[in-house]
Amino acid sequence: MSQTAIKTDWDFPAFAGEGHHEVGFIRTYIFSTDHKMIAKQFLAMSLIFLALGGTLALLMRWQLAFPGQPLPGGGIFPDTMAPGGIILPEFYNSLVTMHGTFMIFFAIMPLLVGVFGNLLIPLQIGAGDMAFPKLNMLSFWLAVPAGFMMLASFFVEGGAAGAGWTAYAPLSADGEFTGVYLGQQLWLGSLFILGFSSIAGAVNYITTVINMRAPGMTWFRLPLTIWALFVTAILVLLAIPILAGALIMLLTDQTLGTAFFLPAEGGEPLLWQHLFWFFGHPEVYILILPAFGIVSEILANGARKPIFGYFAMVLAIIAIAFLGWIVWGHHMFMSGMNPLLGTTFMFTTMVIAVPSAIKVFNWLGTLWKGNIHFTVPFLHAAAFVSLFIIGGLSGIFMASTPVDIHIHDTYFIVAHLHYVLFGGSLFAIFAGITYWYPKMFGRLMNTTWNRIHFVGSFIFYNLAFFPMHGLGLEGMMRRLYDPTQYGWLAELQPWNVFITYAVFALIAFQVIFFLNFIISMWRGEDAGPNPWRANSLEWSIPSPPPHGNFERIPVVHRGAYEYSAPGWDEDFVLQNEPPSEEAVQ
Amino acid sequence: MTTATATRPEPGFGVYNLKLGMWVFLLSEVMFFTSLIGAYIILRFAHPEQFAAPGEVLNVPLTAVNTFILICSSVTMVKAFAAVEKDDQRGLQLWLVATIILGSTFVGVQIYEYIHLFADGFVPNAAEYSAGGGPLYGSTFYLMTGFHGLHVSIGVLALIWVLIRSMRGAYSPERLGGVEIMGLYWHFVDLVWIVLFTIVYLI
Amino acid sequence: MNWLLEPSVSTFGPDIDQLYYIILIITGIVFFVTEGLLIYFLVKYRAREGRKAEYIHGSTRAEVIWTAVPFVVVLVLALMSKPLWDQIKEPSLFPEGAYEIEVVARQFEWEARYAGANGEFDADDSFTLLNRVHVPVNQPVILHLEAEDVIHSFFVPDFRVKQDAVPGRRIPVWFEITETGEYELGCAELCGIGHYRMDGLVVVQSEEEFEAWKQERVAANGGQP
Amino acid sequence: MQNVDHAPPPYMMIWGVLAVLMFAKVGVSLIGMPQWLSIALLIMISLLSALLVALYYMHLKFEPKKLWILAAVPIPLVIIFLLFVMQDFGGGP
Ligand code: HEA
Ligand code: HEA
Ligand code: CUA
Ligand SMILES: [Cu+2]
Repeated sequence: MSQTAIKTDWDFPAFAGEGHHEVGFIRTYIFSTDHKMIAKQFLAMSLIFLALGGTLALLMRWQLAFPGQPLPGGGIFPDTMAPGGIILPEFYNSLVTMHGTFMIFFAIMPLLVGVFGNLLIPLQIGAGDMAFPKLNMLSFWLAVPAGFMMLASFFVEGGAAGAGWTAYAPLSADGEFTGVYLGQQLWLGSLFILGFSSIAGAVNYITTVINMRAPGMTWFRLPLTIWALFVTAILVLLAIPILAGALIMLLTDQTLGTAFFLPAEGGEPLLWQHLFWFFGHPEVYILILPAFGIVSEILANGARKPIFGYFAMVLAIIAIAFLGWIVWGHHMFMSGMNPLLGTTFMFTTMVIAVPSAIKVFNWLGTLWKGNIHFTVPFLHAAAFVSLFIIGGLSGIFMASTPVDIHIHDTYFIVAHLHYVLFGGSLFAIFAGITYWYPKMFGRLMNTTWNRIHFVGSFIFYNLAFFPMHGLGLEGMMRRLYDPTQYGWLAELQPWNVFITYAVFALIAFQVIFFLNFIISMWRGEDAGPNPWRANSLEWSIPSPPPHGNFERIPVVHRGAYEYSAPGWDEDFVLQNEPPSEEAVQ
Repeated sequence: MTTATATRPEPGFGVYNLKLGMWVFLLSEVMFFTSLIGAYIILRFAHPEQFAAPGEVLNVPLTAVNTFILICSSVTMVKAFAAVEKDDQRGLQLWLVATIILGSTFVGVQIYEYIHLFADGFVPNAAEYSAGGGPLYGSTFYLMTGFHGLHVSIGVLALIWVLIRSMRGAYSPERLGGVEIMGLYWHFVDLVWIVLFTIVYLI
Repeated sequence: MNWLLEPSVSTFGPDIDQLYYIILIITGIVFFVTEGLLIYFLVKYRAREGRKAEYIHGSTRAEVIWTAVPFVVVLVLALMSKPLWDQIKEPSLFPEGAYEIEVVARQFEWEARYAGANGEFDADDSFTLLNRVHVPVNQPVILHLEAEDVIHSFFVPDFRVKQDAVPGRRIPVWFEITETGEYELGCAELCGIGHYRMDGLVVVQSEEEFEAWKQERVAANGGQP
Repeated sequence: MQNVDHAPPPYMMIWGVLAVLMFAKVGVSLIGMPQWLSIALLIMISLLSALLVALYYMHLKFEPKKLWILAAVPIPLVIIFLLFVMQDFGGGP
């Protein structure tokens, strides 16, 4: 076996644990190969896009509440977008599209996969770095140009893509239909490049988790975050290429005169939808599985109790990931797809509620008979559970094909997706950021301001998005520039105004978070290695950990959730704490 | 505990990182070609009239020879690997050169074929060539073979890089990861072609 | 604004609504149980001095129960949905003797085409309407949906009818309306700049009124399609 | 792989088999047999060839079982996708 070890250290330029030497500014902060720095880079990038996406949402909400009224300060927009501050329909379509795109591809996905994947995988499995640090760096530096390309599309002639984040062909396949030519092409190109970034990351994560776990870190001792990120990486690896292929076909339709999706010449619009959703549904689980992991970690920590049903939790993650591949058609119930296929997809979609149920009940089981400390991360995690339940249950309405006839493409869907993505993913991200902030920056965020942010977000989030269910049931369509055009929607306008006010407040509370985030980097209380008294390996080393993470590769003796185990003085025990003599094993 | 055992993955897969990484990457390639091939299969099912029978438009004998060349390049690649396993540096370089030549020949023949098809009016958005008319045949054909050709071309470049490194003596029986993953990629591209050749040219 | 649906006026509308209410009740129960437990646990097990959490790793029996029960529930929901879905969308089960109309969607309008006496849509006495569809009450109607440019979606909330119109396909939709009146029609699929103003009206008339109206249209067209 | 615990794989023989299979496919395609039969044969032969490449040239035959499992992950997905989507375009079983 020693020969295998030699082969491992083959002469690829930078190998984990190799670079313990001083490096210059550029190598430390910009072209860093250190997974922790890359995580922070992703964090900066994706928070900026989160804020941008939020700003676009604000513009949309203004238009929806006060259609035709000039936006305060909207004079800064060129006449092609909002003459005199009045948002044009084509600009509104770009706003919706780019809001969805930013949020999904440039905010939530990099936050969950890029930030937490990079930060946690080596730290929690006890490795010095990723398997391929250079590739990791490349992954970030591909995401950046992709981001700039996407941003640039606002400033080209015709404006940014306006066919929705789902880019349904043929609307997206020929500029004649929207008046957007280059913008749509930049959108396609940007996502294609971003795809390389994601795949590079996924290859790295999978290899690292499989091969670089510390001695004793067996599969079933892994923290659930790692399980979730590992399975997510597999989904990324297999789903993104499908999108990449579809993007290319759409791009050639736009530019080279092919006709994959252009029905006038024999192309098939539904082929785009099948390809997109064959990618798209696994994608939405990419956006939730890491959140499941983070929340499990933090709920157990807050409740000071082992995670309930660890093994079932792992199985549920795997089951969701697999089932996620066979439900894509539920986005296409009204598309003219073969009705029999619709029935098939309804059954698979219904079944996917089962592993989600396992997750929810095990979280509840974790709290049961715990000793709950309401830390800020815990608050966000508990909010996640309560909001994900709502989002998941609204999914059941849509899964039922006859009911979906009425609510498809209405604000009911918008409510669902924000409940799972904001109430779900984003709250988990807030939990994760506040929880691991000390590991990233060595300091704690200010708890008081964090609590204020939490309470404000929770209340105004619900006020903003819950009424959307009702709007959807009344038949308010999505991607609707001016709801007052329709008689039956005009009378609902007060609700749109209400939602918009709630969004104003919601965003104001995000500013608190933003300021707290920045200021705490310098002013925050010193965290020490283990502020949350947690078990997993990253808490056994200083905050922030040095280059190479561990002085010596740790040896793991137990699972990640041994909270309140009998025989120990404290109510936690680090995974690499050697077994004590007296401890009841 | 010595470093050697400490860096050894505890349960792991017993496959070194680079090789595992390449395998994982190839899985994503499988899905990429799935989306292209899937699109072809579906469009062909939906619009059979836009597609020609085997041999009507495409030059099957030429491509059969070309396929054979690619298969040969796979065997030379695997020979290169076998050589480095025995520390046969000369053999390694010779077989690599052979692979590069065969690989570039494949790309060359494909370009030649493209040029002829273009000259005959079979272009990605061609309407004239197929029975019912329409651009689907050309679109799918160039998409699939083009992306495959791109993979072969990248492979040839990578092979040249491996050759240069081998001349600097970078590989030995203990350090052959670079050759092995090169081989994995190359054989995978060959494997994809075997499938592509069948469904594009023969069915 | 509430969880109740506006009344529907098609034959299958009440069935959809009923299914919706069943799901609402089931998910409502699940909602109150899970959220209730969550809050109860948060309050009951909040940290207290000198208390330790119980060291519990799980329970196989509990896992089995909360896997099996949701599984049965969702399976039942799917089984209840299937017949209704087939009734609405499966072309081979469409009612006999329906009145057929062709509806063509384009950026950004709806065009309804009425067949002539011979049942052809391009006969001398066939005619078209813009952004208006007249249908007879209490008689099954089949719309053949087509689209000329991009995907649109034919959506009449009061009928509980929605179906995408896909260019290159001809997709049939059926419904039978039980009350005369005028109902708003919208486009539910993003179709470009004018997506928000692609509205129309479905006018449901009694049999006699409908026939009379049709004669009038044919006469007005003077035999010009 | 260097502590060779198996005979060196029969590379040249595989090469011969692959070449024969390839020309067999051309033959199947050119002689007129019922379309369903020729398609079935062609797909079977090319899958067989692909399998040979993976097993011998890519050494999958000599790798740990776990790698096999990993490598097989996309296969069901590919099949599911094609089977499902073909239902929607008039094809499929
Ligand atoms: C993180 C992202 C995420 C997640 C996790 C989900 C989860 C689910 N989604 Fe969602 N979905 C989206 C993101 C997500 N979705 C997005 C972005 C869209 C819109 C895309 C677009 O068009 O732009 C969408 C659209 C969408 C549609 C298409 C609607 C339409 O356009 O007509 C459907 C239809 O079936 C659906 C269903 C479901 C289901 C059944 C789940 C399930 O996984 C939910 C399971 C969870 C629970 C059920 C709750 C917990 C369980 C219990 C408490 C146990 C007891 C429960 C029962 C017995 C019922 N989703
Ligand atoms: C994760 C995804 C995500 C998130 C978080 C949001 C957040 C919000 N979304 Fe959206 N939304 C989508 C994903 C998301 N959305 C998608 C996929 C669609 C469908 C697009 C389509 O149809 O194509 C959609 C569509 C959509 C619509 C429907 C538009 C239409 O159909 O016409 C609306 C309408 O109100 C809306 C509103 C909002 C609002 C008000 C917020 C607010 O919650 C925003 C609040 C602001 C923030 C959360 C950002 C602030 C954060 C900070 C300031 C932190 C910064 C910190 C540092 C830099 C340190 N969204
Ligand atoms: Cu037509 Cu929207
Ligand atoms: Cu989905």
